[in-house]
Formats: sequence, structure tokens, C-alpha cells
Amino acid sequence: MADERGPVVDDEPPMRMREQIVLQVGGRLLTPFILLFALYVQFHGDFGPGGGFQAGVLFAAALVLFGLLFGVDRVQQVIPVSVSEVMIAVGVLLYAGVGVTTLLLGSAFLDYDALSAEHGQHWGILLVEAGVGIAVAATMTRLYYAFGSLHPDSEPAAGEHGE
Amino acid sequence: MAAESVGQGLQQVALSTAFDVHFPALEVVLPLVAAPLCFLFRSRAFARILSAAVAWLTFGVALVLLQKVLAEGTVRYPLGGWAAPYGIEYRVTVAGAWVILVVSLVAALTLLFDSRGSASRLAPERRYLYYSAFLLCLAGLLGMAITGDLFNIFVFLEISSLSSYALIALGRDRRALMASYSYLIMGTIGGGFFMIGVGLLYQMTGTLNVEDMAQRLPAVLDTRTVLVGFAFLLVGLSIKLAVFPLHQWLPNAYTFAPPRVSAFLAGTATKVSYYVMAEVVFVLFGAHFVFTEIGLGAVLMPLSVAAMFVGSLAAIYQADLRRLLAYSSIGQLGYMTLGLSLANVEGLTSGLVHVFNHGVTKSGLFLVVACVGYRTGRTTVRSMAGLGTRMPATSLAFVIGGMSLIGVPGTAGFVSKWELIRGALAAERLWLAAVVLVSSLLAVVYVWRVVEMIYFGRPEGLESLGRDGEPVREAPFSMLLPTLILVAATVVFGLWSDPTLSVARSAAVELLGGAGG
Amino acid sequence: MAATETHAQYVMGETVRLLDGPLQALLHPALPLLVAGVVAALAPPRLRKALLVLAPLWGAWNLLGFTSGDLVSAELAGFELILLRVDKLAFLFALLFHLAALLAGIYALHSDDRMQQVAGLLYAGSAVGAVFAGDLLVLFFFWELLAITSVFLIWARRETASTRSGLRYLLVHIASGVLLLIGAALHWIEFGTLVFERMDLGSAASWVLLLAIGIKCCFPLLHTWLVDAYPAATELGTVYLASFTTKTAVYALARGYEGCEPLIWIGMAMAMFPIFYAVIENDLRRVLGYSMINQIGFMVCGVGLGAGLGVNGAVAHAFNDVIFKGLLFMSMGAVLLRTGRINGSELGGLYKTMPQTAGLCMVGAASISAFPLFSGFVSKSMVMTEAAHEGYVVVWLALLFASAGVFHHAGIKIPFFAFFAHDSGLRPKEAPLNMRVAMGIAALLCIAIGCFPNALYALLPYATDYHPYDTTHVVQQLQLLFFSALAFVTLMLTGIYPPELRSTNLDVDWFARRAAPRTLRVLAAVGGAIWYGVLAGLADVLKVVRSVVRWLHSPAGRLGEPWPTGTTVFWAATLLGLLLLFSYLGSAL
Amino acid sequence: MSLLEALLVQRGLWVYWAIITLMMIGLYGVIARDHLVKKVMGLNVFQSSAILLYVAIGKVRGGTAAILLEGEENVLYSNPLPHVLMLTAIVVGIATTALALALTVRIQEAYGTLEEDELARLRVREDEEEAALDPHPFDPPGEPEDVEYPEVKVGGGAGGAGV
Repeated sequence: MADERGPVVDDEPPMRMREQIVLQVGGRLLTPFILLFALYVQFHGDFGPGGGFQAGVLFAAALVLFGLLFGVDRVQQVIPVSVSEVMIAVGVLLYAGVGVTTLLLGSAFLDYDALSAEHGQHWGILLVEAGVGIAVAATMTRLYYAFGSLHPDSEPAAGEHGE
Repeated sequence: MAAESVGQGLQQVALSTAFDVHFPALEVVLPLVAAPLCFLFRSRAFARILSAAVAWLTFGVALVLLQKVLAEGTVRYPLGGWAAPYGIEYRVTVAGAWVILVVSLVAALTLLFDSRGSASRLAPERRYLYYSAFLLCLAGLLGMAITGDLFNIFVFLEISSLSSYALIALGRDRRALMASYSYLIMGTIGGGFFMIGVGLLYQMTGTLNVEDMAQRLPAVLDTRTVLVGFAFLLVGLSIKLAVFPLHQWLPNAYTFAPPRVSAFLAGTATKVSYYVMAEVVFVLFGAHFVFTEIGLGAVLMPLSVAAMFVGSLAAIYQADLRRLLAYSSIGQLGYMTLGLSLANVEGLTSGLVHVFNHGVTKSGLFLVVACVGYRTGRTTVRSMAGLGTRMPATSLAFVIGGMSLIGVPGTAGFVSKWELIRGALAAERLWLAAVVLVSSLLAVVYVWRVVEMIYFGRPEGLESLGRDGEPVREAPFSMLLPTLILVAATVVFGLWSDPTLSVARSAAVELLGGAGG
Repeated sequence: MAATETHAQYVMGETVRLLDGPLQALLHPALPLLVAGVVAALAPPRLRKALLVLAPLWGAWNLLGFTSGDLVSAELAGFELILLRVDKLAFLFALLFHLAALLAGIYALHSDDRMQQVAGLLYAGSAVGAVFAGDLLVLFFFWELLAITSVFLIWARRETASTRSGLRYLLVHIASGVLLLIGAALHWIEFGTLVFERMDLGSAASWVLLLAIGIKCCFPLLHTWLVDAYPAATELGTVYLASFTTKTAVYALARGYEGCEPLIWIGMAMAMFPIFYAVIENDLRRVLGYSMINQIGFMVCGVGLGAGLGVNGAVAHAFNDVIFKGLLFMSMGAVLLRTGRINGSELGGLYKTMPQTAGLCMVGAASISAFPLFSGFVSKSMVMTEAAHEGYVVVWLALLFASAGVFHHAGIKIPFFAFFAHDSGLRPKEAPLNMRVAMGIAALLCIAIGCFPNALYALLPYATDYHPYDTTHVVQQLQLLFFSALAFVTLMLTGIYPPELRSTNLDVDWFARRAAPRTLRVLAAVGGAIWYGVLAGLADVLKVVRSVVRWLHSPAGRLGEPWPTGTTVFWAATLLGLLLLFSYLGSAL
Repeated sequence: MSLLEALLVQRGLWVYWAIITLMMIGLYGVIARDHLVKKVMGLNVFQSSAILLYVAIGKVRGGTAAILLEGEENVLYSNPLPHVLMLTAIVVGIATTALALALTVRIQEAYGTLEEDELARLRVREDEEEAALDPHPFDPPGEPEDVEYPEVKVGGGAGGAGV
């Protein structure tokens, strides 16, 4: 009953994008800075506005920009699908792991003071934010992979793991 | 599997003396941590064992929590060590403990159910995703009942919803996709309404903690913002609860989801929303404001009655067993909201006891249908023809579950219906009692259709052969066991209703503020 | 009042005993039959047949262990339920039901139909449970069980017509059960108790309960289910159906409404009106159905006449009616089984090959017509004597007329059209042995009770020294019967009575003359037209309701089809708006 | 002061009007559009309105970011809590959108269309095919037949007609 059409999203626009020299050069220049900025936001999150979520999104944005200009396969050479999936789990586990550790140390769940009397809050926040950052970046990347490399028999998007 | 769970169980016991203060957090954290682990290890077998073990662990923890709450009163757990109004507090009340007990029990049994055949559209090597989503859904549902923070409820609500959309979409039939899509749209709107409601209340009170807000609300109850906030909260929850005109996402979602997901969601998802609604209505705003000042009863009661009839009447006409059960769920939810709208101890008790009774019954019935589907390859009413002799245990399970849906004395369904009628009489609404009875007759009709098919239907032609042309036999033990446990529970707690009723009653009294209506 | 005092004597019993002594070793009287029914559902045919005969015997043996005053109660959800209350009234009915189950069981032996045999056993068991129910909730449970188990006996015929009939039957009886439950709730509210005792008409509960019982009891205008369903059932099913449902209702009336005057008039109407229908009916089983309503009329009348002879007569007549009506239904069932037809105009001359069945049928006919020395005589006369004694002359006359009518349609018409009359040319085999045995036992009982009524009288709820065989009774009854017979024979011999023209009325009672048939027919037509109008109106309403339900709820209906997402969201928004408006208005007030 | 003035001119209230308008636009999109992707877009607009509501709640006129600066006291802060909450809401929004889009992709693959009315037609046909395997006892196919009247005999010959 379903009429099988061709690929839902074809490869045309990215192909044309690859011929845009200005964009390509600009993008190539910008990417490392975006990544760096992401790291800044990540680590500055302790003191000022910022944090893992924003950093993760920025990190993923750099990868997506690169992917748009040079093709999904090029990004996947750096961060393969499997790695992105593992990173999602690792990120979430890092967050939950801190909680479980505090729990096992006898304090409340996510009570960072249990980690160390002096720097507990710092370390706790740092680890948790790192977890969030990794998870968000990996998820966004994975989402981009899912939709960016769509062809009829692709894998389903792992959107439900974006938490 | 057994070794693993026993091992963890022992560890639990060893730790329990000092550790049980952490149980409220553990209840949520266990499935939440297990979910990425399933994802990480990419092994279906591992995921199966882990998820089942975790579900049984949460069930054990829920049991301990319930005992603790009954003995000591509300159990509080400050997350991250931050005290209540500032940090997020996990707060286990009797009603909450009751609901998580039901949720974890149903999860444990449905995960015990050995879903064979190609029930979901995932390739076998990616089946671990299913367990991952299942655990997330479980974590979300448990979290909603445990957390004492309104925004946190929203977050857990979305966790459970998102994972259930994904789970439903995994159904083999392509109609599952549309079912999941419309559930997604409805669920997101519901979640959005809930979030807006919380925001408006936060604006007026400056707090998100339920108890704290409940203390601050009376001062600003007459403002329009609070009224609007209340309306948003209620409608948002009504969508998740499938209250009458907002119920249409439910039938298809339950029909086309993979069998175990149907069984799990039918037994749990709406029940948790019911608890949240009861908390919002009775704890946050108070029965006086909701029912006396703005007269919510006049809206909720007719809608509940309508749901009872619409659900049951539609169920009569269904050809597919799962859809029949789903429509019957709408009717049964009508009984629950009716109990809530009575705003007295008996009514609320009936609703809360029905959380358990209906949860167990409906999950059991969905598992029965899963067994039938596995053996016959179809799930239409017609596919039950003559199963009375060929799948006797499964058939008997359906009959008993069906009787519980009708509310035949001696089954769990009767206990809640009886309590509901008592509630109606206590509220001096005789006609409601009559309406409940008449709507039970409709349940007789749709259950009878199936029973007639089981025992008097004659399979014709190819129908006498099951899936893959083999003769139909009794379902395998690994599928039958959890099914029969659930169905047996409806009988056990139908005859021995003291424990369920007394817990539900103390939960109702607690929700109503101990005033007794 | 004398009536209530004597009543209290047997209802209250001497002492209340809770599960001690012999009671411990006994099962609830309904259990043997119910258990046998469940076992039979799974048993092979041979065992099933054994159960059909043995279960009633076992049950009866078990029953004999009880004595008046035994009481068993249980607690359910805060209510004390009286599962079992034994007194003479219930005991007699229970004994009767076991007897009926035994006869029907023997009658059923030739068949292999699991559904009927299982349903029959369960059905009998629920009737026994109902008469022992001490309170309204337990009664309700068995009341509904009675309806649910019996409908299979109709469906067992497995024809479209019988399926439809069965559905209607089920609907009516479920409705009766719901009314009973509503009555119970009202009773609880009004009196704070659910114990099923004699009540005075006046409270809302008593009226609702009367209506519930009245449906099962075939009160006028509520009777259609009986003549609709009985002829639709199998030959075996009708035998079962005739024994339990209506008699349980008579029991409930005797228990709850003893001495309520309206019942006298209702009973009179019930005894009268079916005669008109029976006379013009062709389906012989439906004729029996009408005559059944007529006989129940006598019983209802007796209950209305109150304690002592009235209730005794009603109960005794119920006892006899089960046996002789069972006998008649069994003989008609045998005819149906052997010939496949049951219309009077298609039968005739069967005595040539079914002599034994014919003879047994005539014993039943004699009993129902209340010939002296047959069972009907000893009980029917009790009711009529009491009516005359209490000064209800009109009632007495009406019952006399009804007796004559019975003699015509059940006593003469049934055996005559089936076995004699115009030879239809059918030469069926004699009925199967088991059927003849069952009929033979029933016939023996008819004669035995007719000749030695004191055994039956001893079982009756009230002590009695009634003697049926005094000169007045016997002469009066024989006059009635012989003049009826004379008229019938005269008409037959002079050729005025053509048997094939079933519309010709043969109400040759003592009073009605040649003008009567015409009047009767006009009466029947007018009554029928009105009733038909009511029914058609109801059916139209039903049709509208059904199509509305279908329009709304079927998978293609407005509420049954899955809505588009937008519609549901629209409703969400609407509900939000409604709630906002509502809370705004609510808070503004 | 007229109602209009009270609602519009009163300082700060206009933002709620904007939010409500946005919300209605979103809901309208979900209700009125048949295309599944457009519905998702409507949903996004709706969610944005909810997010804006929180942001508006937290905003304090003249307040700054809630960062503790050394040496300065009595600083007016905006309430950071609603803004932080919105991070979560945004995550939820992304997850929802990603999942919804993944579903639409699947639906397009399965049915070859994304118009809801067409999909409904296809689904109804599927339902009917399934139901055809299972004729309903109370609802025979074809014309709804008449209710059967209980059989009533009225008179024999001249008196009336049987039904």
C-alpha cells in the first residue's frame, strides 16, 4: 500500500556545499575556535554563566558545521557512530556515578560534600558538568548523524536517549 | 539472571541497616543508571538480565519503602543534601509508595515475561535499546511518584513519556508509528500545559516544593493567576490520564505497541498520572478550594461518567483484543477519576485501590493477549475461537481477568467498585451508584464476547492453525508464569482485600489531610 | 396479626447455629450441583452423564442433613452476608429443585451436548443457592447466575432465532438482576439491613424488588420473555427452564410478599389472560408456556392470600407444577426430537407409534387439569378454597374459569393435537428409553401425590389439616371437567370442531356459550393490538438507541474511531477554556 | 483606565500577551495543519511560549546575572532558577522534536505520505481489513438490520394479523 519513494533526503545540498570555497575555508578556520570556546564555557561554568549543557551544544555545533561543509562521513572519521553512542552512555553514567559515589560514601545522593570536605562542591560540579557536556555533545552529534545520513534503510534515530 | 538478582539482593540486605535512608533516591537511580549501562554494553542478553534484576530490585525497595511509610509516616530525602524548600526533595507518602509499588511490580512481572517472536521492529542486535528505553520509562514513572518538587515531576513525566513514545513506535505494525506520533503530540501538549501551570504557580509562590507551595498558596488563592495555573495543571494531567474527551491517544498506543510495552504502560502510566492529579488536587490546592469554591466536581464527574460509557461501549465494538482492552481502560480510568471527583475517603480509596487492582488486571490481560498472539499469530477476538481447550490456562486467565474488569465478587475489580459505590452513597449520590452498576453491564458484554469465542467459538479453516501453520498449543511456561501471577493476584486480592484496601484507605486519608472528607 | 406471627415462627427458627454440629460436615446445598457442573465441563461424556444423575442425588442427600434454623454467614467488605438460611419454605423448594434436576438429568442422558448438560447442572445449582440466600446480595448473586447459566439452554439450539431469543432473554433477566440490586441498595438505605424477610409494600425498596421478582415471575406485561424463550430452547433446555426460574421467583414472592393483597389481583390476571393466547397458539410448547403463566397465576394468588392455606397452596402447587409441567414439556420434547416439528397443525396420530409417550403425556394433562387423584387437584383446590374462604368471590370465579381454560388448552389440546386428532402420517420411533424413564417417574409422582397428598402437606411451611377429597371439591371439579369434555366430544362428533383450524376457539367451559369465542377473539385482538403498539414503540426506541450507539461507538463511529491528532488537541484547548471559565465563574460567585 | 490600557500599557504585562499569542499560534498549528512536520513545528512554537513564560517570570527589571561578585553587596539579581529550569525544558524540547522527526521519517517510509488525513484513510482501511477477518456478532456488515420484534401473536383469524 505504501508507495516506496526514493531516498527521503537526497545528497544534493551537501554536495553543492562542498564546492563553496569561501564557506569551506571559513568553516575550517572557525571549527577549532568553536571547539575551544565550548571548552571554555564548560570549565568556566564553575564561576560564571555557562556549563555542560551549553558547552555540549557548542561542541556539537562545531561538528555539525564541519559535517555540513565536508560531509557526514568526514565527521564520522573523527567520531564514529559507535563512539558517539558510547559517549552518551558514559556522560550519563558520569553524572549518575557521582551521585552513586556520594551515596556509597554515606551522604545523600549528589551531596558533593561527601567527595571532599574542602573541594567537594568544586569536584562534584566539575564532574557532573563534564558528564552533562559529554552526553549533550554526543547526543546532538548522534542526532545529526541520524538525520544527516538518512537513506531508506538507515538506523532509527536514538532521540529517546537525549536525557 | 537469578544469580545476578540474588547477588544484588544480598548486597542490598547487607547494606540495608544503614542504607535504607537512601531508598527513595535508589528507587529512581537504579533504573536510571541501568539504562545507560544497557546502552553501553550493547548486548541483548545483558540488557534483559540487568533490566529484570533492576525491576525486581526496585520492587523490593518499594516494598521496604511502603512498610517504612506506613510505620513512620512520610519519608523525606533531600537530594544533594539541600534542605527542602531550596533543594529538590524526594518525599514518599503512603499514596506515592503505593503507586511505586504497583509500578515496580508490574514492571518486574512484565520484564519477567519472555517476549518471544519478533514482537518489536528492532533488529535483534539492537534490541538492547528496547530495554534501555524501558528502564528510562520505569525511572520516569517512579520518579513522578517519589519527587516532591513540581518541576521535577515535569522532568520525570517527560522522561517517561519520551521513552514510552519510543517504545510504542517499536511496535511491529506500521500503525504503531502514527499511534506513537499522536501520543507524542498529545503528551507534549499535556507536558507543556503542566509546565505552564507550574510556572504560573511558581510566579505566585516562589517555590516549587509541593508542601511548601501548599502552605503559601492559600494566601494567593483568589488571584486569577493561580486559577489559570490550576486549570493548566489539571488539563495537562487530564491528557496524560486520558480523561474523556482527551483519551483518543490511548487506544491506538496500547494496541500497536509491542506486547510487553502495552502490558506495562496499561498497568502503570495512567496510574502515576492519577496519583499526581490527586496530589495536585488534594495536597496542593486542597479539596475545599477545588470542589467547593470552583466546583471541579461538576466538570470531572460528568466527564468520568462519560468515559465509563464511551470506553465500554467502544470496547464492545472492537475486533482487536488489544484495542478492546485499551477502550476498556478508558472506562476503568473513568471509575478512578469518578472516585477522585467524589472527594471523600471512600471515593479516593476506591480510586487508589483501583490503581493496584486495575493495574494488575489489565497488565495480566495484555500479557494473555501477548500469549495468544504468540501462539496464533493474531490478536483479534476471532483468534480466541476454541482456545478453551487448546490453551486452557491462558483462556482461564482471560476469563478471570475479564471478571475482574466486570467487577464480579471475588475478584479485585469488585473490591474497588464496591468501594466506589460506597463512596457514591456516602456522597449521597445514589444515581452515581446506579450508573456504575449499569456501566458494569457493558463490561459484561465485551468480556462475554471474548469468553463466548474462547469456549463456544469454532475455529474455521486455517484459523485452527497457529502462527507458522503449527497447531496452537499452550503458551510456553516463561510467558505463562508472569501472566498467571498477575491474574492470580486479581483473585488473591479480590478475596483478601484487607491489605490493599487498608493501604489505599490510609493513603486517601492522608491525601485528604486526615480530615476524612 | 395472625399471619405475621406464624410467619415469624418458621423464619426465625429456634436457634441460630454457626457452623457447629452436623453443619460442619455438610456442603452448602448449592455446591454439589455447582461443583458437578464445573466438573462436567471438563469431564468426558460418560462421566458427565453419570454426574447428571448422581449430582442431584448427592445434593439431595447433602440437603437432608440440614435442619430448619441452620444459618451460615460470611463477611465481605464490611457486610455480613447470610450465605445459607434454612427453613421449611426454602427446604421444600430445594428438595423440589433436586427432584427436577434429577428428572431433567435422566431426560438428558441420550444427548451428548456438553453445553446443555453443564448449563443445566449449574442452573439447578444456582436455583438451590437462591432459595437458601439469606440476604439480598447473596440472592442477587444467584439470581444473576440463574440468568447467565440458563441462557445457554436457549443458545444450545444454535439457530439464529434462538440466539436472538436468548439475547433478549438474557437482557430481561439481567435487567431483573439489576433491579434487584438497586432494590437491595434502597433496602439498605431505608432499613439498614440486607436480610431478606417479609416486607410490606410501601417502601421504595419493596416496589423495586417486587418489579425485579415480577419479571422473573412473569407478571402480566412482563411475561413476554417466557413465551419468547421457552419455545426457542432445545427439547431438553425447555424442561430445565420450566423447572427453576419461575419457581425461584415464586419462592422469592412467598418469602417477601406473603399476604400482600395486590398479588391476589395480579395472580388472577395471570391466571386469566394467557388462556386467550394459549387457545389461539399453534406451537404446542408455547401453549405450555402460556399455561405455565396461568399456573403461576394460581401460585401468586395463593401467596397474596397470605399465611396458612394460601401460601401452602401456592407452594404445593409450585411443587406439583414442576413435576406435571416438566412431564408435559418432556413429552413435547420427545415429540420434537422424534418428528422435528411442534406445531399442532402439523402433528397428529402419533399414538400409533409413540403409545407410551402418549400415555404419559395424558397423565400430565390430567394432572394439570386437576383431575381428582392427580397431583394438580390436591394443590389447586387449596388456593381456590382459600380464595372462597376469604371472601374473594370474583377471584374464585376467575380461577374457576381459568381452570376450565387450562383443561381445554393443556388437558385436551396438547395430547389431542399431538397424539390423536387428524393423522398427520408421521410414524416416528418411540421416545428414547431414558426419556420414557424420566417421564415415567414424573407420571408416577403425579399420581402418587394425587392419591396420597399428606406426604406433600407434611413438607409445607405451615401446619395444615386440609383434606382435598371432600364431596364438594370432587363433585365440583368433576362437573367442570366432564362438561368441558362433553362439549368437546360433541363438537368433535358433530364436526363443528375442525382440528386443523387452529383459530377456532374451544373454550367450552361451563359458562361461555357460542358467543364467547367471538368476544374472546375481539378481546385478544384489542389487548394484543395495544400491547403490540407498546412493544413496537419500545422496539423503535431500542432501534434508535442502538443506531445512536453504533453511530457513536462503533469503530467507524464518531467516538469510536481514532480522532486526528488535531481534534484531540482541540478538545484539550477547549477543556482548558472550559475549566478556566468554570473556575473563573466559580471563584466569582 | 480602560481595559485595553490596563492590559497593554501596564508595564510588563505585554510580555504575557506575546506569550499567549505565541501559544495560540502553536496550538493552532497543531490543530489546523494536516502535515505531520508542520504539527511538530506548531508544537515547537507552543513549547517556546512556555519557555518564554519562565524566562519572563525570572527576569527582574535591572537585575543582573546571579553571580556572586566580591566586594559588591545589595546587587539586584534576576531570579536564575526559572532560567535554569528552562535548560531542562529545552532538552526535553529537543528530545521531543528529534523523536517526532524520527517518527515522521519512519511514517514517510512506511506510508509514503505525511498528510494526516491521507494517513487516517490508510489506517482506517487497514483497520477495516483486520475487522473483516472478525465479523462482529452485534454489528453485521452491510446495512444495519432492523431490530427484531419479539414475536407477538394477535388474534387468530378475523381478530388481527400476526406480526
